[in-house]
Order: sequence, then C-alpha cells, then structure tokens
Amino acid sequence: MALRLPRIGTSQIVALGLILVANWIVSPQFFDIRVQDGRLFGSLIDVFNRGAPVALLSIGMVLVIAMRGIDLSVGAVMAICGAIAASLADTHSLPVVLAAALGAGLLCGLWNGLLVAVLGIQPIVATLILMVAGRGIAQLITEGRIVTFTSPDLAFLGGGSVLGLPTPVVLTLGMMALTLALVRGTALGLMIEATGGNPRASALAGIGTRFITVGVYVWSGLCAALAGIVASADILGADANNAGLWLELDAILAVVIGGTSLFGGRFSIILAVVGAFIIQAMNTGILLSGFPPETNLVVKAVVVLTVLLAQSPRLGGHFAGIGVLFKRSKSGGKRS
Amino acid sequence: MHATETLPPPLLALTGFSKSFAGFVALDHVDFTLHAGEIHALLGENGAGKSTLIKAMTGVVHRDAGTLRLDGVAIAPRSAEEAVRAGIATVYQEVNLAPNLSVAQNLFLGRQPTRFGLVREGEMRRRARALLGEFGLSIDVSAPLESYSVAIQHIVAIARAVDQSARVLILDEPTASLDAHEVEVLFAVMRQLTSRGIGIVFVTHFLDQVYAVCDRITVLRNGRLAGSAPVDELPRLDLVRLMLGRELSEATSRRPPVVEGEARADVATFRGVGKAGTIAPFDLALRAGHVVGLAGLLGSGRTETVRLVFGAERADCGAAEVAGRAVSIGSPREAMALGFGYCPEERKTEGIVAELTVRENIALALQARRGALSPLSRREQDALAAKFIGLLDIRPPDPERPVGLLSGGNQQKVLLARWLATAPRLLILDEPTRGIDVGAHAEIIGLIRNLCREGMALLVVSSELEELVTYADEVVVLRDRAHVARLTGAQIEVSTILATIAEAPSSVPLSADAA
Amino acid sequence: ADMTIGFSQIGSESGWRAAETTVSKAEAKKRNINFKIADAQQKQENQIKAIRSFVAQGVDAIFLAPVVATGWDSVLKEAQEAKIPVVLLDRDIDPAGKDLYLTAVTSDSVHEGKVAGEWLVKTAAGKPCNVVELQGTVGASVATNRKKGFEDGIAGASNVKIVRSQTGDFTRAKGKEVMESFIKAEGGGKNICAVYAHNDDMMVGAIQAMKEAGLKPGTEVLTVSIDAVPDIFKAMAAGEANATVELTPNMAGPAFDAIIAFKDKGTMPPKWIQTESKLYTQADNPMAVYESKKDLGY
Amino acid sequence: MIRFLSRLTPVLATAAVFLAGFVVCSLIYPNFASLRVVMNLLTDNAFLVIVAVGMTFVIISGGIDLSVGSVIGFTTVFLALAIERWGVPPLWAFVLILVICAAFGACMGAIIQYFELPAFIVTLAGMFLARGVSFLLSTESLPITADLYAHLSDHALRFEGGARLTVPALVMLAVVIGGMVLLHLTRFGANVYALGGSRTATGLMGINVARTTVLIYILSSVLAGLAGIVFSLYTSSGYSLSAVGVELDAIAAVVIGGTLLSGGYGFIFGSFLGVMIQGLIQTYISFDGMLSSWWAKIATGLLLFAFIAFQQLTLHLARRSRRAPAGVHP
Ligand SMILES: Nc1ncnc2c1ncn2[C@@H]1O[C@H](COP(=O)(O)OP(=O)(O)OP(=O)(O)O)[C@@H](O)[C@H]1O
Ligand SMILES: Nc1ncnc2c1ncn2[C@@H]1O[C@H](COP(=O)(O)OP(=O)(O)OP(=O)(O)O)[C@@H](O)[C@H]1O
Ligand SMILES: [Mg+2]
Ligand SMILES: [Mg+2]
Repeated sequence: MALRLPRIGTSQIVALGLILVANWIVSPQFFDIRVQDGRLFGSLIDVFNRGAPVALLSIGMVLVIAMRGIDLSVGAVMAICGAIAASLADTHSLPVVLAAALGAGLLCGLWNGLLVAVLGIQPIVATLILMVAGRGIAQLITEGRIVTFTSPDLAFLGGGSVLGLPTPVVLTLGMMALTLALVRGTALGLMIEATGGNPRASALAGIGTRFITVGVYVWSGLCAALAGIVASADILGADANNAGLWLELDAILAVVIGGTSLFGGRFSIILAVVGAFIIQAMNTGILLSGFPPETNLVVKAVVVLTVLLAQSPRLGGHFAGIGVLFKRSKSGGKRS
Repeated sequence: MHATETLPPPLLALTGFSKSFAGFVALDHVDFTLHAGEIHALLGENGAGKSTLIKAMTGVVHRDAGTLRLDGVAIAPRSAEEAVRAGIATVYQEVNLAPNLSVAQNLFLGRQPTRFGLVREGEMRRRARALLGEFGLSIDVSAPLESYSVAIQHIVAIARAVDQSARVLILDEPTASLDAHEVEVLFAVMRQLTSRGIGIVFVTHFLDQVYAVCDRITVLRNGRLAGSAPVDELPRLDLVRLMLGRELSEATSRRPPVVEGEARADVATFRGVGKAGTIAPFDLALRAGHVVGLAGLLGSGRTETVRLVFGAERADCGAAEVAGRAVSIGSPREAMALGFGYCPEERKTEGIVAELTVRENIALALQARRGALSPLSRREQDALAAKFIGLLDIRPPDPERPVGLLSGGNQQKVLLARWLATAPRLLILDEPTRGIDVGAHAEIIGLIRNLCREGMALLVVSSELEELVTYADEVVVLRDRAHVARLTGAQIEVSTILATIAEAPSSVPLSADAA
Repeated sequence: ADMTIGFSQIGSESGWRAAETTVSKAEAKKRNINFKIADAQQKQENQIKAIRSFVAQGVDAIFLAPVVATGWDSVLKEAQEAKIPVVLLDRDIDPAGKDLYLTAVTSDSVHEGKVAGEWLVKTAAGKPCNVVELQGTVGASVATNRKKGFEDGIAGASNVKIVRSQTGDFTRAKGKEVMESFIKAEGGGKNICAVYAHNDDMMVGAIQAMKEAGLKPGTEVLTVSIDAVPDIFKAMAAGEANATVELTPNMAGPAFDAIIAFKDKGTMPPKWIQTESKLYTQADNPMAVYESKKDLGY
Repeated sequence: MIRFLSRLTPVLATAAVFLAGFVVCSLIYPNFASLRVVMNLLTDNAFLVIVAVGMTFVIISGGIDLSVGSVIGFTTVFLALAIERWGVPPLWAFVLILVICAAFGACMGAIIQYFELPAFIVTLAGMFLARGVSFLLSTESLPITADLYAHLSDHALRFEGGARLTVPALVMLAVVIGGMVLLHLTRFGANVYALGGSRTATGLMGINVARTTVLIYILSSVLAGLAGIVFSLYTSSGYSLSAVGVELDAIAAVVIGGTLLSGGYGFIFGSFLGVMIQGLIQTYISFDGMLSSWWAKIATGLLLFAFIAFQQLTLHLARRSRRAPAGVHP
C-alpha cells in the first residue's frame, strides 16, 4: 500500500451524507422523524438501528484487520450467542443471559486467537473453521428451529429505547466508546498499528504481538456476541440458520470503506462504524426505492464502486477535497 | 556550466528538475549532467534529495518540472520499466527485489532465458552463478533471496542492474552495507563498465570512496544544486563545506586510551552460547562503559551473534548471566526487561514501521517496555520526539510525518532514537551508521562515546573498520560463523583487524577469558 | 423392510425445513428404514455430490429435495444406470427429466400462492386493497412460483393490487426490516391494506414491525402467508395474523410408502403425489393447531 | 534438491494429509476405496478446482478475487439464454462468454491497478454486479437441451464398477497442468510471484506491474467462466443462484493447499489437493449420513481443523531442522 500523509475521514462522512440525500430523493419522507411510544421513529433512525449489528461487528473486525488478520467467523458467532441468549432468556435473569452469551463470544474469539497466534494458522482459514462449525453449533443449540422468547428484558435490547434512541444504537455507541477507550486510551492502539504495519519490527521492539493477537480476536468475538444478542432481541427469537449470515462480508466491507487497509496498520474505529452505516443507508435506500429486488445487487455494486472510487488516491479523493473545508478548522490529524 | 572540451557530449542531461511532496520541496530546479564513461558522484546530506532526484529521473516519482535528455534525445520514462528499456538501470536505496523469489529469478526477472516460452531454469541458474561470480559471490542461487543477509541482497541488486545497464547505471548507496573487500570488487566492476562507455551515477556517504573511483562530483543541499566539479578540483574539506554549508567539527579522532584494568561492572556475560547451523558457541562479556565491536566479512555471523544475545533467535546451548544472575533470554521482550536494546540491521523489514509517524516510531520500544496499560502521554511522546529530532538532527523535523516518507539516513536516525529513548543498560547496534551522512556520522559516533561514558554497555556490529576502531574497547573478529579472535588495546587497528579476518583458520587462538 | 435410503436435503435454512427433516427421520424410524441424510447447504453442486456418493454407496433408493428445477439429468441418469429409484420431495424438477425419477411428492407452490391470493380477494370483498409483498430469496423457484400464484389469484380483482414487493430472503430479520421500510414508504402504513409474505417466518417479522410502528396487524392490516409453521398460529390466536396456507413437512411418509410398495410388490406409484395446500384462518382454532405442530421440529 | 524439496514441504504435507484422510475413510467404509469414489471426487469438484487454479494466481500475486462464484452463476445463465433463447451455437456461446469474462476481469484488474483500490472490495463489487446481472437476465432456472450438452455429458471414459472420468474432470486436469506450467515455468508466473513478494520492488525492477495485474484478473475471470461452462455441462442448465459462496470454498482450498494469503508463496498442485481435501470431507460426511444438518457442519469444521492442525504439525516437523527465528512472529 502506498504511504500517504495522514488524512481524516471526511470522504466517508461525505459519502454517508450523499447516500442519505440520495435516499431522500427516492423517498421524500426519508428525513421525517416522529416519536412513537417514546421512541424516535423514521427511516433515518432505521438506518442506524438496522446498521447496528454490522457496526458492532465492524468494531471488532477493524482491530483484527489492523493486525493483518481477518475474522470470517463473526456471523456464526452471532448465531451462537443469539441462540444462547434466546434459549436462556425465559428461564434466567438478564445478567445471566448476557454473561452466558458474551462468555460464549469470548470463548469463540479465544479459539480463533489461539489458532492464529499459537498454532500459526493463517487467519482466513483459522476463522473459516469456526465459520463453518459455528453455525452448526448454533443450530445444535436451537435444533434448527427458531427459538422464541418473551422476556421483556432481553427484548428491550433489540426493540427498546434509551432517551428516544433505539437500544441497538445506544449499545453500538457504547461499545464504540468502550473500545476507543481501550485502544486509544492505552497504548494498545499504537501497538496494534505497529504490529499490523510491520510485525517483525514490532516483535523486535518488544511488543507482545502474540498476546495482542489473541486479544483482538477475543474482542471481535465479544462484539459479535453483542451483535448476536441484538439480532435475537430484535426478532424476539434466535434464527440460528440465518442470523448473521454473510454479515462477515459486510463487516469487512465496512472496515475497508472506513479506510483501514486489509494489509494492516493504521485503523479507525469510528470510520469503520461510519462504513457500516454507509452500507445500511444504501440497503435502506434500496428498500425504500421500490425497485424490483432483482436490481438490488446491481445497485449495491454501483454504489460501492462509486464510494470507493471517490476515495481512491488516484482521483485525489474528491470527497476529501470537499472535506478539506472542514479539516482546516479542526486541528491535528489524530485518528481514532 | 563547465567547459567540457575534453569530454564527449553529455550522455544524460537533466535540466530544471523540481519535485515537491504536499508542499514540501524536495527538489528545486536541479540540473545534472552525466557523460559517457564517467563515474559521477551524487552527494549531499541525508534528506538532500539524492534519492528523489534518481527516482524522478527514472520516472518512479513523477516530477513537477524538468527535462531529461539521453544522448541529446528528450525522454520521459513514466516507470522503472520504461527507464530500463531506455537503457537506464538503477539500484534504489532500499533493496528492491522480491524477497520470496530465488536469487536467480531476482537477477533475471523479466528477462529470463526462455525456450518455447518456458523459462530455462538450468540456464538461468548457470548465468546467475556466473554473474555473481564476477562479484566474488558463490551462493546457492536457487534459494529464496530472503534467506540471505541484506549485504548479499544488495550485491544481487547491484549485479542485476549492472547486467541490465545499457547506457546508464545508477547506484544509490550501494556500498552502505558492504565490507571493504566487496567494495573493491564493486569498484572494479564499475571501472570496467565505464571503459565500455557506460555512465555511472554513484551515491555514497563515504568520501574515501568518492575520491577512489569518481571522476566528477555533484552536490545537492536542501533539494538545490549546491555545486558540481571534477573530483580533482574539489578537495575534501571544500566538498564537506559544500555539502553541509558549514565546517565539519572533526570528530573522528582516536578515542582516548582505555585505562587497562579499570574496574567496570559486568552488565551481561554469555558463556558457550550458540545455535547449531547458525553460529558456533561463543563467550562474550559486556561491561558498563565498554564498547565491544564485532568485525568480520559478510555472513561471518555478526548479525547472528547479536540476535542470539537479544533473544531474537533462541540459543540452543550455553548460559547467560545478567548483573550476576543466571537468565534465559528467549524473546526480545525478555531481553528488554533485562535492559537490553537492539537496533537491527535491516531497517526496512525489521526496523521502522513505515506508516507510523516519527514520534510513534521513536516511542515504540519505550512504550512496549512500559506495557500497553501505561501509555506515554501525548506530551511525553512529543517531548521524546522533539528531543531526538534535535539530538540526531532528523530532517525534516516534523514528528508527525510517516517514517516511510523520510530519506534513508533519517529513517536510520529514527531507529537509533527509538532505542536510545529506552535508555538501555546494554545497547546492541547492528550497522548503526548505515546510510548516514558525514555530518551526522560524526555526531552519532560522538553520541556512542557519550553513552559509553554514562555507563551504558555497547555491542556494535560495523563493516566500517575505521569507524569501529574510533570507539571500540574490544573487537571480536568473526570468521565462518565463529568467533575467532578478540583484540584489545593496541591491537585495535584497522590493519590488525583486517589481518585477523584474513588469517587462515585457527592461527589466532581465541582464549576464552582474554581481556 | 430392511432398506437404506439416502436423502439429499436442501439444507436447514428455515424452521419448516428443519421440521421436514425431523418428520422424515421419524417416518423412516416408524418403517424401520436406514435413513441417510446429506445436507447440501442450499447448493445444487453439493446435492449432486451427495447423490453420486449415495450411488457409490449402493443405497436402495434416493430421495431428493431439489434446490432448483434444472440440471439433474446426468446425475439422475447415473442413478438410473445403477438401478436406484429416485423420489423427489417437496419440489419438482424440469419436465424434461420426467422419466428419471419414480415419483414426486410435492405441493404445488403456484397453487399455494393462488390459495393465498384467492383468500385475500374474498376477504377484501371488493374494497380497494393495496398489498405489499415480502418475496422469498431472489431466484428461488418457490419464491417465483408463490409470487406467480398469488398474482394469478388476485388477477380477477382489480381492487386488489400489489404496491410494493421486495425480497425478505425468507427470514424473520429481513422480513421485519423490509416491512419497516414499506411502512415508511407507504405513509406510515396507512396505505397498506394487506401483507402477503412468501413464508410465515417473514410474516412473523413483519408483524413485529407493524406493531412497533403502531399498526394493528390482523385487524387494520390483513396478513396472509404460506407454510403454516407453529409461530404463525400463535400470532393468529393473538389476532395478529389472518391466514396461512399449509405446506406439510411430511413429504417423506408418502414417499416411503411408495418406495416400499414399489420394491416389495413392484407397484408403480403415480408420477405426482400432490400434498394438500390447506388454508388456515383465525377460525380454525389456531391454538389447537399450534399445540399439534409445536413438537414437530419447526 | 534439498532446497527444492524443502520449498515443496507445504504441498507434500497437504498430499500426506489427503492420503491419510483417504486411508482412514476407506478403513471405516469399505465402499470408499473404489475408483468410483475417486472419479466422483474429480468430476464433482472439477469446476471448483478450475476456479481454485485462477484463485491461486490471484492470491500468490497478493490479491483476492471474490467475484468467481457470481461469474460462474452469470456464465450458466448467459449460456442457457444464449443457447436456448437466442439460438447461439454452443461453441460460439462458449467463446462469447469467455470474452465477456475476460473483459470483466480486465475491468476489475484495471480498477484495482489504476485507482489503487483493495482487490477485496473491487472484486466484492464485481461479485454483486455479476450476480445482480444474472438476476436481471433471469431468475428462473433454465434447462439447456442442446445436443452438444447431451453429448458431452454422456461422453466419459468409463471404467469398471461404474467409475467414469467425465469431460469436466478432463477439462479440470488440463487446467491444472496448464496452470502449473504457466505459474511455475514462465516469465509471467515469475512476475506473479514477484508481485506477491513486493509490489513496489517488482515495479522498480522494471516489470510492467499494471499489465501483470490486469492479466492476473483476466485469467481468474476467464477460468471462472470456464468453470461456469463446466458447471453448466455438469448440470445442463443455467441458474442465477448457482455457485453461491464458491469463492470462499476456492479461497479455502487454495490456502489449505499451502498458499499464503499474503501472497508470494504457493503451488497450483496444492490448491488441487486443497479442493480434494474439502471434497473428501464432504464425501465422508455423506457416507456417514447419520449426522443431522448441524452435526454435519460441526464435523466439517472439526475435520477441517484436524486436517489443518495435522498439516501445521507436519510442516513444523519438517522445518524443525531448519532455522526459524524465535520470538519474531508475523
Ligand atoms: N513520498 C514522499 N512524500 C513526502 N516526502 C518525501 C517523499 N519522498 C521523499 N520525501 C522527502 O524528500 C526529501 C529528500 O529525500 P531523499 O530520499 O531524496 O533524500 P536523500 O538525499 O536520498 O537522503 P539519504 O542520504 O538519507 O538517503 C526528504 O526530506 C524526504 O523526507
Ligand atoms: N557467503 C555466504 N554464503 C552463503 N550464505 C551466506 C553468505 N553470507 C551470508 N549468508 C547468509 O546470510 C545470513 C546472514 O549472516 P549474518 O547476518 O550473520 O552475517 P553478518 O556477519 O552479520 O554479515 P552482514 O554484514 O551481511 O550482516 C547467514 O545466516 C547466511 O544464511
Ligand atoms: Mg537516499
Ligand atoms: Mg549483519
């Protein structure tokens, strides 16, 4: 990857804005927001609410990718943890349910991390194992059915709201803040970037690359667990067959749209989350547009390519060009 | 313009070359002329713009302005490929070969001998052996390039370019990691090429080499042309003044003699440490305020020795003692916990993290030793960066620039700064002055001496024996991956070291507890 | 009968399919048949591999739930050459391959859609009715057929028309998401008179979306979907869903009987054993149906 | 020679793992060790091996191609429509589709090269596009009834016991051999490795990086198109949803075969073995047949893990003698 002077991710934010405007054009009521049962309600809110699971996944994924890894198992981990949460919801208290589901995510992450860091298996294969087997485990838990629950506590995590914002959005913001505190409040972020940028040099500089590798996979597992809980809480049931299916690709896409290189190094959590919302804004736009579903993928391809081309260093980042106006007022280029 | 009555018309003529990176002016209307059959030194401080000029010439970097004429015909190569096709072969500053390919493939990539479209492996290997033979190198050419040390990789890169060069050969610091013998071989080859009418551009920081082979000198300073003259019209001191824009405080005088028997605390002792197939078991004692130098030919095992000491590779025999306590050093982290620091030789692959800023690269090792949970505050990092940018004169003095965008010599300084920042008890330096300019060179040697005075133990690998003898208190000579001799006191002379290196095996007995 | 039968199942993508697998196993057990199931994870190539491997193992008969209608000729020919009878379950294949299988036990998915459509026309009773449609996976034959059948069903009634149609991938989560956007796009749901979903799972999701948007499914908005999985009966019992068309998970039972008769007595079964597409509404005691279905492995 | 063998270690390890697996399966199921099972492995996985060969080039060059599965799907739909609806003679349809695929690959390669965008995303967009266009062409599955198809699918080298070496399998074997020659014995192949080793260095060595990159993606797409042709022969039909997720299977096979995802190392034959190992796992599971859907998935995962762990172990033992830097771990 070519080296560049640091930039702040104005191109992503501009892209998100443009897609939202496009949505408004295909669906004039896009920006209408009203309050319904104490909760904000509208297409714009839907974008953030529906985007929450992928945003959560991308928070973990961005760290893994920054370490030159990749985690294909997140979709399956979502299914496992969602299944555990849904099966326990009606018989156990919420803390127990959450502990069990998050604990399972942690274990999944630990497994991936150990395969990568200790056995030295290439990340894509190491996590492929859990991607395949994990969905099986989730189906084993639900025996292939959709396990439903009625517990209002768990349901709150999917359908409830805090200060008018849907809980999934709040959880995503919370997880993002926690992760930011963890990696940018400590030197972990620097170490991850160094290791991703040059693993040999970092090991020689005394960074515990192995430990950090395991750590980022564990974190990715936790994020996936949370996403799984949100997904289950949303439909009041665990659909082990479909929960999180192919979401790993969306999460990776979000991370890359967020400007993090798949070859590791510099990363930005906030922009990865923005990337996730870009994807969801596009999906919501497609749904609102009323085009026949056969065209969904073609529209998606065109939008993804346009967003990426606009970010291309060759095109000088035209979005970023607009963004320079904002950039001047802010100081420094600290990434987060 | 100098009158060039005796010289043939220029082979390569650059006029008005300019290049700026995001507002930073790296080249400012530089003119440069190369004649056929001439070796032309391109000199300047670190960051003066030498490498950038070369890259702009070959089209790797897109210049903002300037014209390029080869044999009077304007050309504008847009990539290395086009430059090569025009007859300009280049060895760039960092080894730029494919590490995963075999040596032979690297030598002939893109021009392998083929039959019916298939590469003739045997023929290619044969030619590769012959080509490297001219450089006095006899290695397994079917092994991947990365299994060899940087020095060998550099020779391979040079051999490739030499073999490719039709009109012009450009060498950007080819001698930075070569030992005296290799340098001689290279010079012989260069002279032979010039006799065929090829023009050579030669970048180096070793002024002796300039006077040994070059016909003409062009000096850059801060991206501008500072002057150009035939070698015999530019004596050494004038040259240095031209490069630095000031007088050089001559720091390369002899070190003050060491008082024998002076009591010094042992920092670390290694007994019988070695690794099968890599380096024979050796003894090494490192003491506070004491500099141990490692000397030897390419591949003699110097780098391997220091990697074992630092735990970058695990020894399979022997014992280590640090401050009187038996320790086992299994990883760099453990070594750092014992107060060791190691500045590796391969700065691109093992040293810098190109994307990270100067500040972050400097803070990296110190941060790793403190642990992730006690981060250096931004202010501490800034202070650290400011301190070392000033101390080592890192240019441009911008702590927020990604290190990968610095010139080679400045990257080396950042690497040094990283380890100096940890204030280690034992600092291991592998070729610390690689690619560093004359001015900074003197400063760094001064720095090494100061550190020593402050009680740090040093273990230094250097191919520059002149440099080594100015600060080493003890020189260990290696040959064929074994420590063969230990020189102290008056024995530390370039001539003695050279003689020891060259001696037939086992003629200098190595007493385990000498010195 | 001491028989080994291999079943190339499509996958386990939905509750209905899980039930089909469970029921098939139970039916096999009842008849003392050694029943091997290969899950193809929605991929035709995996199904072909599975059939080949059944042939290589020398099973007595092969059941196939074909993921798509075409592309079975050569592998079924191989089975035929090995003299292994093949029975299609749940879905049919292209007519060109008629003589390559013994019989097909399927429901008619066009018919299912039609039943749903006719119910809606009847219920709308001449009043203008805007329908939003939740399609199955794009390209899936069931989705195409159920769409076509529904359109046939409402063809005669100019008052009923489909205003929006999107894919919900047969899943609850997507069903809910798509319904949310339909509601917003159709003036907060006020313009929606009925929802038609290609399966019940999507409808369950859509019902949630409507409730969250403050709509009253089952009364303000009519619902009709297909499959008759237990959860839709719960919704019907709660008055939140109106109708569903049953697709029985017991396809294997009749297939076993046909095979046994064929093997033991040489009876040629009819080419098509059609299962019933029964319509259930709130009037059909949904709670009782729920109880009877809830342990079938949905 | 020793050097050469040591570079082949990953492939040898994979081969050993495959053979061991085959022996174990044969011990468990008597019918397993038959020519028929072996031939089925070749035929059933033919299209996957063909895309895996293309994928090997891409991955060795340091890239990735996620579009191949969709390209297969598109190819089958296009062929069905071209042959059945538009009346194009099958052979012309083959030529046409390969040209279209080549253009598609060229576009992806050019975008990756000239706009400096990550291959992962560009080919992901390619994946959406190819699948999306096949939906637009037709969402129904279309039978292909042309004589050539009937002829080709009947044509096979028959062995006793019902084993058949089919046309797809023969095409696949030819592609493997062709791929090996191209990758291991030509200048182009060396350039592919060089790109994976270091992109900048390759450019500085005077290799036309742009051309090589574009050619690599053309190759991958053309092979995906060929895989699509084979797939359509295999199923005598075209269907927009065919070969969903095949890109992941292909990538997994390539990586299991010892190719480094980060580029620079790998072997075509390893990828072939990688596909065969996956096929073996599937065959084993369908021979067992007692596993419920989820247990089958879990077993697939565990077997994959067992194979890979065993491969790591073999590699580790093979490398023990050679030096490996400790403490420095990528
Ligand atoms: N891609 C780039 N972006 C920004 N600045 C650059 C880039 N490449 C080089 N520079 C800057 O241009 C200046 C000249 O660098 P150059 O590499 O030409 O120096 P040099 O004379 O070769 O030094 P050295 O002796 O250390 O190799 C340096 O200050 C460097 O930081
Ligand atoms: N002449 C040679 N023949 C074969 N291999 C060699 C030769 N020289 C170096 N090597 C390889 O390079 C590796 C590096 O050796 P090492 O780094 O210990 O040498 P060094 O004394 O530090 O020399 P350098 O000046 O190259 O750093 C050796 O382990 C060996 O594999
Ligand atoms: Mg330079
Ligand atoms: Mg060395």
